[in-house]
Amino acid sequence: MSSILESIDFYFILESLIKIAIVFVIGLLSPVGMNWVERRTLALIQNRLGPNRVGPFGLLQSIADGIKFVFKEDIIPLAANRWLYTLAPIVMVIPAFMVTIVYPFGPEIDLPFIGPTKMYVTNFNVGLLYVLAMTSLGVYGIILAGWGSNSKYSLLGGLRSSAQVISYELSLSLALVGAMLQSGSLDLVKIVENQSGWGGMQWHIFMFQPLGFIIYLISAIAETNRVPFDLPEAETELVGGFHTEYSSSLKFAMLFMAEYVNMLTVAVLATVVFLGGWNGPFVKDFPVLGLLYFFIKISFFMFLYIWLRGTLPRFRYDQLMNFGWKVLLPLALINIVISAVIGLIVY
Amino acid sequence: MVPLSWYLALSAVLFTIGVVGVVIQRNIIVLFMCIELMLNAVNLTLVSFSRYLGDVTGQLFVFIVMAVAAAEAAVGLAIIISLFRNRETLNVDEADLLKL
Amino acid sequence: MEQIAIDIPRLLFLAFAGIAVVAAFNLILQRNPIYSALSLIVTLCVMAALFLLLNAPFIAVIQIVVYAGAIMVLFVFVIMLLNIREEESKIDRQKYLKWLAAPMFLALLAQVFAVIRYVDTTPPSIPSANAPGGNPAESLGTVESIANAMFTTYVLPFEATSVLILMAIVGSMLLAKRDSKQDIERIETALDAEQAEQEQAHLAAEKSNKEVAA
Amino acid sequence: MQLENLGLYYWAIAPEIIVSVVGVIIMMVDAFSSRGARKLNAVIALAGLIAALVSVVMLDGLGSGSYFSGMVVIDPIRIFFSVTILLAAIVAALLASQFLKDEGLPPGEFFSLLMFATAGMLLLAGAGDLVTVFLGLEIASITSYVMAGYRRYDLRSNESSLKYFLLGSFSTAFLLYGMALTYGAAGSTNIQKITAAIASGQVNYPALLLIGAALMIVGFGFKIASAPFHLWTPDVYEGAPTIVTGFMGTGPKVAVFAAFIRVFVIGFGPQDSEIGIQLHTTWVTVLAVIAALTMTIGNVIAISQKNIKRMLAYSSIAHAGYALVGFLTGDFAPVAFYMLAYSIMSLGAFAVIQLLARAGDQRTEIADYAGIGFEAPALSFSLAIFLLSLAGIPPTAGFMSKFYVFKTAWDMTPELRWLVLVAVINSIISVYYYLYPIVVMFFRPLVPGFIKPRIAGMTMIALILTLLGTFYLGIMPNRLMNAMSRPPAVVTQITVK
Repeated sequence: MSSILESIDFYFILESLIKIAIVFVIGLLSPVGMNWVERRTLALIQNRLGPNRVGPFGLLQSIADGIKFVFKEDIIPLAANRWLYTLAPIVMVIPAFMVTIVYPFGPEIDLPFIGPTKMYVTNFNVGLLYVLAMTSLGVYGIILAGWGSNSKYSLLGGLRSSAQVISYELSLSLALVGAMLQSGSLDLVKIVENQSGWGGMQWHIFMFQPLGFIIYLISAIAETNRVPFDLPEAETELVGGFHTEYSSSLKFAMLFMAEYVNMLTVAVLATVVFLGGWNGPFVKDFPVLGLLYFFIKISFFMFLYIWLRGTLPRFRYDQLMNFGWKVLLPLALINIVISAVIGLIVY
Repeated sequence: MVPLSWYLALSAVLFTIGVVGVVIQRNIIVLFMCIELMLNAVNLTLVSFSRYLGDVTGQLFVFIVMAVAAAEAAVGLAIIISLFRNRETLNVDEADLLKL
Repeated sequence: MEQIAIDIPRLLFLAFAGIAVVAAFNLILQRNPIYSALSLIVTLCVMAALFLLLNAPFIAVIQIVVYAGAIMVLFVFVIMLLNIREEESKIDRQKYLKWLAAPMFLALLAQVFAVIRYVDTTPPSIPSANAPGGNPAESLGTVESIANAMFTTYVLPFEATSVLILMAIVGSMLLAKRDSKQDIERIETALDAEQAEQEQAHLAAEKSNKEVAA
Repeated sequence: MQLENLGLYYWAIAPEIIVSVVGVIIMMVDAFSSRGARKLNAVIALAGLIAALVSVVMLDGLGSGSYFSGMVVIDPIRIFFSVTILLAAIVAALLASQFLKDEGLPPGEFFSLLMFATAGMLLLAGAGDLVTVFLGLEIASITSYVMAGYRRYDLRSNESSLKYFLLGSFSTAFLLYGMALTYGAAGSTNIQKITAAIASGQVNYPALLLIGAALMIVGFGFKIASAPFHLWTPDVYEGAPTIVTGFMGTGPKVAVFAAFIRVFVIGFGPQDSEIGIQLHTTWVTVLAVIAALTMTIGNVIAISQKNIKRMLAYSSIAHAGYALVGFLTGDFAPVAFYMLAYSIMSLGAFAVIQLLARAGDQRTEIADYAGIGFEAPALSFSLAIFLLSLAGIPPTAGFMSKFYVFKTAWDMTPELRWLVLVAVINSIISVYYYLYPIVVMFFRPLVPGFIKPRIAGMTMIALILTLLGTFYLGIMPNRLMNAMSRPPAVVTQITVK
């Protein structure tokens, strides 16, 4: 057994564990914050006040909701398949959190007392594909929730959602291919580092990928089931969609959290691949600025989500499918061809 | 380092489970899944050989096998849907219009 | 036999192998297709972990993207679409096959373990007929090495895959789509023509019969 | 870039390229033309197939060698088998037009699927690497599954397609496992390199090689419908639309035979090393037993069949057995000749059955043929000729091909003379059930409700072609046989042009 112990690098494991803990906490808390911002902003757009009773400006409202989720009675509908019904939220939340380990928050920063530290848990050779793989696993949660609840609204919501996610995942991945061609790597950190030219402004969105960015953004919104593509949970037709039968218990909290973390992931991916990640002016001299830039870029996407939700009507289902297959997919393919041609000319 | 034979054994066991599944399962979709399991077992063999021979061919082959599996799945499920439209059963034994 | 050294990769392998085998058994023994599908997904994900253990990160990730993320979603989707719940207990006409399965299983396993003993005792004589130069253990299995092979040596199979995929798209669209109005019309016209022809032939036959009678 | 070093030489895969591009063109034409572009599709398909045929013949001029890093080879095996595949595809395309019209089925998809299937078979016939063997086989098979289910409102067609699909992919898994083990044992997927490894005795795990070969025999055996892996054949052949049956009973089988020969006869051929000898004797013995079983089972069960499509299905099993006898001689020429003759007469027979069966395959019982002999003389006489040829009566192609196979086997492999005797006895048995429909057609009273089928122009051409082929191969086979009996070039180096 001693050989096993010797082969372990304890410092590395400790460092990784601390980082994982930090990222996990960020993942856990981001839904709380995002939810508050979303409610307040929506209220602003709709000329309402929004939550303003619990704590200053209603800041504690989401936390109160969280506490309620934990303590509320957990009801499993009689007709539901208990096993699948319970499994669904877990299946949804685990891949969502597994992605967080490759978020590249910032460059290597020289921390006091610790020394230079990388601002991500890990990075690998196939990081981008890893993100896509994990997000593609999330769809099972939706499917199982829809199927396990054994209710027609849930089933329809689940069916719609899986069809939608499968369809838009194609154009989402293809939209990333152009940027991959330009950076010549699938490693998220390398992709970010590749965009550090021009004083930190050589982002892929400026370097020949504007079309890719737009395609990515649209498919990403559809992928996360947000307005105007929130067909799976269209309240007016499907009550709550796949989570109709989940009362506000811990299970619902998990579904909810997974959705917000997925939104975060999609925003991180957009930032990393198209908006230069942590890159920006003066990052080379003050690496800490990288963290700030990253946060600002993510916040921009989060605000975009809310803004869209406040202003756009919902698509019809056939429109959604037609748009995905007949407009976005061909555009994504054209984008790849353009990127390849530009790549041949420029590099 | 895990010995090559362990991987080969695992993949052979999985392949065998797949074969047995094809023999005992009566549900067409599950039967089809057993075939997918068999293909996966083969993939494991290919990747482990590729690793131990130090040759990339095995991994390339796996890549091709995955493409084929995807195509097969698409066509196979389409066939199942078209059968189901005409006759509402997925029991292999009941697809017996063409008797032996 | 020498002492088997236990190290972390071996422990991981044993854990993953255990999960894979249990899930595979669950796949074939379940009556409810959705449970079977879930077991298969577990097996596939474990397999991806094994690929990582084999230093093949690209294949591992592709395994999840393609198998777990696309193929199995399709399976689950079809199960949902056709709304297949638990199999009712029907009389299994081919029950004898189950008795066939056990000895078959044992025979195959025996054969398998014979081979494994054999592989363990025979050292590999040559590494590979076409091993690339350099240090393959480091680079083998990365995106770069696979891409290099794919676009040089294996460019023809890679291109041929596109024919395969295109054909699969055409084929599955054709088989799975509902009959459009146009299709139904066309089939009906064809059948009508057939019927008209038959009637005409029938009339002609009657006429000739009458003539014969006359 | 050193693209020149990769052996990218597109002329070497010209037939495959032409056929797949034409498949795409047909899809485009079908999408942008008004409905009823059936004739146009058929004409484009035929033009493409004929162009591919020309390019195959021109491949001969390129000289033997392997291209695309050994992925494809050019050798006589590829050329002769490709010609057979393309002829089968041409006949199928000629017949398809009337079939699609009678059944009201969409034409565009059919012709493009036919093209893609042909491309897969051509790739299979020219494969020099296990990867391309697998890929070509899968392209051809998956397309066949779709085509078997082409009449998608018909339950029988659905079931046929499903059975074909399930058993086909099941066998694919075995084949693939065999390939994986062979790869592990020989350290390469390239057939030449495998041969070299076996010849020099440098095989990692000889037992794995033997198991790999056994699993590949199972896989290939399924695809060529040899006993005991033949169980799917009758059901699939009966349920599929008749011309699809004709096509998938010939094209894929021919292509699989080509790959089978290349992997076993060339790849696992007699070598000097210990493992080479062991491997060779083992597979020859196994295949001899399989051949004997296949012929006997096919012929014996065919006798009791009431449905003509099922009868021909069993007959095709028996023919696979005869072809395997040729296979065991270690020479490709008898098999190539046999498959060419078999394809022509089998397609001809299925063409007539398609016409007589009418839309929806309603009349395929042998009893339905009672007395039609003198009502529809052209069709009945053609069917009679094809059946006699399948039975091996001179002066038809069937006789000549059987004679060629049996004679070669008798001369070249004295230890397998028992197998030739079994084959001859089997051929005699088979005459009984081939004659039965002929007797029914000409010597029974006419069944009421028989309608004389209308024969469209293209169908007529197909029938004439197959009839001419049957007699040409039966009467003047010398030229073809001489062309084939050039020694199969043993490809030893990668030629780069």
